[in-house]
Amino acid sequence: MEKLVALIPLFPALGFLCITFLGKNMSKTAVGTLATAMVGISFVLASLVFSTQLHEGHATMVKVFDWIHVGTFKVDISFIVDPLSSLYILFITGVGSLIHLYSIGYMHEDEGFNRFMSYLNLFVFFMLLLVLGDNLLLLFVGWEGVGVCSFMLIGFWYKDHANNDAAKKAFVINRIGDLGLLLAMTLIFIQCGSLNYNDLMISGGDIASLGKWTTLAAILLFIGAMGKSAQFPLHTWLPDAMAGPTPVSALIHAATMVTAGIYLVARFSDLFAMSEMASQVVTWAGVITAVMGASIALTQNDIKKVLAYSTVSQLGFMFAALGMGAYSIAVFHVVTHAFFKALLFLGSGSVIHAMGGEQDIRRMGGLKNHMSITYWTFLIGTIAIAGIFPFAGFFSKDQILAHAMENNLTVFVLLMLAAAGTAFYMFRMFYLTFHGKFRGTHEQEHHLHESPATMTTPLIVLAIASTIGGFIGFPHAIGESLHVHHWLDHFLSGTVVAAHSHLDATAEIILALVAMGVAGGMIYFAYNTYVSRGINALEDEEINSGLHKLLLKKYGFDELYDNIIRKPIDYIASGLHHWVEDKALMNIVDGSGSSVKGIARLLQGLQNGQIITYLLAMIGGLIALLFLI
Amino acid sequence: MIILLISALLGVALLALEIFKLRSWMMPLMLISFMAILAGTAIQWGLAENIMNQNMISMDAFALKGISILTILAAFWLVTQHKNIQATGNSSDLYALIAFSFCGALLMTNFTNLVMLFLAIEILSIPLYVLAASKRGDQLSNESGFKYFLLGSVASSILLFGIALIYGATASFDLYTIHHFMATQNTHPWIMVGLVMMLVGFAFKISAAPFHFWAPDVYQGAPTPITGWMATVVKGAAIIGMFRLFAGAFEGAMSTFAGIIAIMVTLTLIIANGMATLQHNVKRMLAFSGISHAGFLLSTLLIPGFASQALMFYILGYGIASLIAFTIMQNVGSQIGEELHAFEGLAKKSPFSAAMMTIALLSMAGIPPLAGFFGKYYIISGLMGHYTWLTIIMVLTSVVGMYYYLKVIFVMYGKSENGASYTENGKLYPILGAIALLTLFAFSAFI
Amino acid sequence: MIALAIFSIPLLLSLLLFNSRSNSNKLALTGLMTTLVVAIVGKVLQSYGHIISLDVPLIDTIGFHFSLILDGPAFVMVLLTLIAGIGILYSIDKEIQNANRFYAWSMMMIAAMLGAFMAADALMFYLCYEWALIPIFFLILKWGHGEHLSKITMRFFLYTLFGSLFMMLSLLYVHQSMAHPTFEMNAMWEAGKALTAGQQGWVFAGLFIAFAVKMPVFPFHSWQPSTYDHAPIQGTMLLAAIMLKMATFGLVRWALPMVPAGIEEHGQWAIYLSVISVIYASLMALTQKRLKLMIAYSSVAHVGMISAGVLSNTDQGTVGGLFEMFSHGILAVAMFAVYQMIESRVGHDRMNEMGGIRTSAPSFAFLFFILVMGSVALPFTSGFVGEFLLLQSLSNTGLGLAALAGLSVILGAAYMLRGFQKMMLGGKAIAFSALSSKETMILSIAVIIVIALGIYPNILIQLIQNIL
Amino acid sequence: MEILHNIYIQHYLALSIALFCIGIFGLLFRKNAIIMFMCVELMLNAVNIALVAFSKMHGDTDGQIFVFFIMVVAAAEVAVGLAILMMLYRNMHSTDTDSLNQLKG
Repeated sequence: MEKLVALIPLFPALGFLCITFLGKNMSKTAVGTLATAMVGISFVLASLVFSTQLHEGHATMVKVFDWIHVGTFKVDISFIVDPLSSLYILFITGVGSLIHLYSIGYMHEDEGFNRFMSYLNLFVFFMLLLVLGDNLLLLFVGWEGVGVCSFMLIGFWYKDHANNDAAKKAFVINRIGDLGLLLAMTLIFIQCGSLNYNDLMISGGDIASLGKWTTLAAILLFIGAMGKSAQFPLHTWLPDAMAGPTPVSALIHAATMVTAGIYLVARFSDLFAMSEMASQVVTWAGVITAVMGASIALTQNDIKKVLAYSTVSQLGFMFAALGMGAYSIAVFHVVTHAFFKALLFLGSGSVIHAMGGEQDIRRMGGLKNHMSITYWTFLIGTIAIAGIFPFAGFFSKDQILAHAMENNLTVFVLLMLAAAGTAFYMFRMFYLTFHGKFRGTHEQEHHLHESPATMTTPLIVLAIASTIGGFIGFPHAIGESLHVHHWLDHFLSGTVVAAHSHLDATAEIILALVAMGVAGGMIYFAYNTYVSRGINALEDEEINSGLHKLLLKKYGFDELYDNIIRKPIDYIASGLHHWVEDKALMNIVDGSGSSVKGIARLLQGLQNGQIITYLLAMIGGLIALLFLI
Repeated sequence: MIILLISALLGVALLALEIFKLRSWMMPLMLISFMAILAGTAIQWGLAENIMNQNMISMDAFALKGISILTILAAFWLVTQHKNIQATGNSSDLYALIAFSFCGALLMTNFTNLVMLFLAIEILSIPLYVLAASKRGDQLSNESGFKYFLLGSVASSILLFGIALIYGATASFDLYTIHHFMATQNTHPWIMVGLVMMLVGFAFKISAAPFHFWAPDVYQGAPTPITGWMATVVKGAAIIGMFRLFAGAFEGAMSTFAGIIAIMVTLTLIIANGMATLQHNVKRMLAFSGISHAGFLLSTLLIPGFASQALMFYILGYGIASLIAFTIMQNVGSQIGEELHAFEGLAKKSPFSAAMMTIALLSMAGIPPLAGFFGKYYIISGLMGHYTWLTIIMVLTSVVGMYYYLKVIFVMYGKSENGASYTENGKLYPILGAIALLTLFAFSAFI
Repeated sequence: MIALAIFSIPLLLSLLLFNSRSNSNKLALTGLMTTLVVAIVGKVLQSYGHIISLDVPLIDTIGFHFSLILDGPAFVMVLLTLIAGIGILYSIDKEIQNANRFYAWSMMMIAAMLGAFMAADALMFYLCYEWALIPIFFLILKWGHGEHLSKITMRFFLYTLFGSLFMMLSLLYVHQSMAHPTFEMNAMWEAGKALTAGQQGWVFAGLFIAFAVKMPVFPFHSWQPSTYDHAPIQGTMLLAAIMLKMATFGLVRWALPMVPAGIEEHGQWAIYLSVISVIYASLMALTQKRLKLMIAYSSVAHVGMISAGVLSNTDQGTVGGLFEMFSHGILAVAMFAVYQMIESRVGHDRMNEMGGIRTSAPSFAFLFFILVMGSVALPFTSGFVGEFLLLQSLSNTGLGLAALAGLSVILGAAYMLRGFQKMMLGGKAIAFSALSSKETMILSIAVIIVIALGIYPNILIQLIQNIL
Repeated sequence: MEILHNIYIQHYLALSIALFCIGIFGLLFRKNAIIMFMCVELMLNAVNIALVAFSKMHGDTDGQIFVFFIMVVAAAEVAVGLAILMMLYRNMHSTDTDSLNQLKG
């Protein structure tokens, strides 16, 4: 059965090639169907593989061919099938196919439709490579591949340089992380002599031979994860990445690619478990990101920006969990998050579709009467992310909080704040978008409509998923009676270091209630502000409180990096170019030539044509030689 | 002995031909006698070292090598310069003088007695004084002749004084006796002083710094064919004689002289290459490059075990190359001018001349796989490990050398043009080209 | 004997071309293709145990042999030379004056470089190394452009000559240290190893100066940008794609086996220099406004990486170095071909003044993008395999060094994408006629090679390691 | 007659060196070509004195034979030199060597 796994990445690749080379003489529908079908097939295969994993949850390697064999350095194109990877490919292909389907409707008008579909297929291919590879180098292939796809898709509308800049920014910042990953690889190979998970962790355990390098290796890996998963301080690219079409934001920048970092850390849970310090770093990066993302999201008015920052902050939650050793729970949150965040993005896409490209929630309002499906599904997504029982978000987030509570109270409080913020800004956006009266222009209002079926179907499916998706990871307290508690934890235990909360049932329940209480309070607050009192969010120029401005400016990270990194580099480069390249080196090279001539000019004085001089030189030479003897 | 006779009689014969109005026979006669000399060396090659006439000369292997090389050069010179010499009108005198100085050059290779050395040098030089000044109307030619004569005679009198002192110390002019004396007796101060003065005399002849000042002026002023002769055959003969003397008879004293010679080599290389970069007159530039090659030639005295084949090889390679260069120089100079810009666009006017010039210059610059490279190679590899610092100086200066050789090539192949017309001189060129290529490429291997 | 054929076919062709008048292009291309076929056949025969190498004593007094071998590294470089050579001569788009001379010089240069790659004799290597200068000198002088041409050519020639003379000194030093001096490869290696570490250090210094100038490595690179800029584009390709590989190849073939201890104990400065050169060149590329110069500096950065990785003296370093040489050779040809296509259509290569070419020529943009990805070492392109192996090897010397050199991963992405964006993307669509079939051919083949080697590099790696 | 017995080789040598130096100084300080020839002759004759003295000292005749060679050569040189000088004078109407500096640099 596992042998099938080799085919899973194959189909999207085929899709990409077909559309690229044969796409010109195919109808848009045909292209769309082909692309979706390819990912769909992969999804079927993935679920088959997953089901086998359900029964025997051990890791199997499927080697395709030798890749790089140099002396002791041996790396193959070879896939790993184990609970972690099978879970990942399941939701990647699942959500992926849904989003493909959605894109058929969403991008139908765009002239670059074929290009878009082929890129999406290529992305899925690399993403599958990333999670299926059985060694770091193959993971790196996928890692960079998804980076390029994200580059191409963010800059999909390449005629506007703003998009291209966003794309470039995403790629370059990702490269910073990639360098960390590269160095981690070289270090691990030098110390452990292999890059295969099998040798390193599963059966070999060579990772232990890192010795004093453990922490460094872990941190380097985490730097890689930071770049991909937009963790502080490398988070600035993700919000800009919203320049891409909405399905891209849903697929790449919410559901799958940005969670690759979590995959990496979870994959190397043995390594991180060995280094206390690295875990601390991960935790705090996560916490800071979570709080920062949530706080910024409070003030954003672009519907996609809000979702982007909420993604940042949710990723923060996941890394906090990883740092606290709750690897399986982080993965759990990845899955649930994939469901509801994809749902929210697609919903927002549907809204933008209806609003004719308008993204500012201050220009919306009262859409619920016009687009009921979008409204209800969006509501489900919002509740789910706010963490209300029994929606998916509740379980995962609740358990992260539980871990925080027993590990470190400060972390717990901060995460609680972030959770509260999440509830507030999500509902703020929700109310501003769907409730109240319409604040847009007339032709927009006239144009309002529900999206086509290709777009609503994915919404419904994802809505269902985000409703029941949480049940794969029941918390101890509630699940005990049903004998399904921590099912995911057990399922993954073969791969990642298992660590489920040891709070007793009552504590868990109290915690859950507190969390929900806070969320509920926030929701009420939002309702009170934006629905009952009908207040609209402030226009930018009306803002006068400093904190608000700071949040609106996203703590000014972009400006900061501009000033402390990009500008200095340009300055140094141009300085070198002017002083070293053009002045110093040239003068040395050409100067050496002219100095020879200068010396010669001094000698030229002697060659003055006078016999006397020549005689003097001869006699002088003679005398000199006589003295030299 | 027969060899020397041929060369000596040659001059007389040439004068006789003039009397009988048989100028057209001169060139064949000379060629034949050169061939005869080569044949003679070939015959004697096998024979054991034979000393003749009361130890005056000795036809040993070194001498035969030297003779054959000088003869080859002379023959090549004749082939390339014949037309130009004829053009001067008084070819018989010139040929006769050339023949005499050639005879002196041969003597330089095989003397075993200081008297013979002195005579050889004088036979070699005195015709040259005349030849240098042979362009009667031309003031530059006169000036060069006069300078050469005056400085040359001073140099030979210094040399003579050295000879006298050595005679005073060793009571003999015979090199073997002197060699034996120096090997047995403790060195007499007179010998040292005498040696220094002889060194000066020779340094002047091969134009090594600081006794080189005459060379650029004389080379520039003298008629180009004569310059070619002086730069190749004469310089070769001088260095061969010097090598024979210092590496042979006085080798005992070389330990004391090595330092001095190294310094002279360094000075020569630096001054000559430096000065050459400033020249706009190509002929003068070639003169300076000739001086820099004298530096290389002189440095063969420093090679442990005195690698005479390195010396011979260098003379031949450098000689052929610079003869080619001077031939092209003569044609361009007589038709357009001697300044650098006279060469502009030569590649278009006569690709062949340009190609020959380029090959010659690159060979002198020591670019592989030309002979000049191997010449430098043998010397540098000989010095490597013993005078490593000198090899580095040689390398650096040859980069400088590359610069001024390249300037000419640039001008020839560059885009700029001068209107002047140019016609190749003589049908011999293809043959000459063949010979040159053969010697410059192929024979790199056979030594 | 076959080795001799590989060496002599281009040489004879060039002599022939000097005198031929008609369709020299076809003649040259067929010649190179024949050579390529011969080379491959030879390799196959060799793998069946035939002797195809050649060893003729030329000058016994100094032990100079005319000897050619076709072992793994040599074969890979021969392959590169011939493939790149075919691409270069094929990429000539417009009529050039005295075409036959042009092709003749190019063929002679290719012959010289083939000799240098196959040489199993130090002096032979040196001779070919120097000899290759002459043809490129004439190519630049006669077919180059720009008003300071002669000054630039002079600087290029003297600078490289200056460097290689130091190599001669080093080789001679090793040579004269033997009891029975010979230039034969293994003997030279042994003699070099026999020297004390201090002497080896000096010998290495001499060699490295020669190679550093040719590659070039900071601060010996100041001849390179202007030369690349003013040379005829095919000349630039020859320089960047093949000629500088003689230097990197020299490190692998001569420096490493001959003076390992010298590199180990007194040669680390060279690695530091190479790493500095990587960063410096990347920064320079960041400041360039013109495509051609940007490519030139990016090639400096790549070569610095090669030299740093190779000098770290590990399996990965050597193999990765040769792999990267091959991949960089192909990429360099393709990149400069791209430059030629843009320049011939737009009339200049100032990137700021272009934009939106992708709109007019999507397939060109697609191919170009893949090439860009190749040169920023994206996985599944040949660039990645080489760079990763080199980085791996370099981090044996020091993880910090690897980190510094790795900065080129970021900077490279920065300047390459910036250039791509400025020329290809954006709103304003400048007129850009679609590629001719010839141009498409060149780029596609390059792209295919780059990707094929990225996905299945093992074939080349096994060739390098002589396993095949 | 007494005095002659107190004259040793050093004295002859000193004499010849003195003459030689006089010749050199003459060359350096006189501009007239004719006089410069004379100085060269002087140097040659200084050598002759030394040679004769040495041959007396060694009691063999080689040195004295050599002197004859030198004389012959000197004669030849003078002949050539004067010829060149004549030509020079025809072209430049002076025998002042300072004017001979067109070739330089």
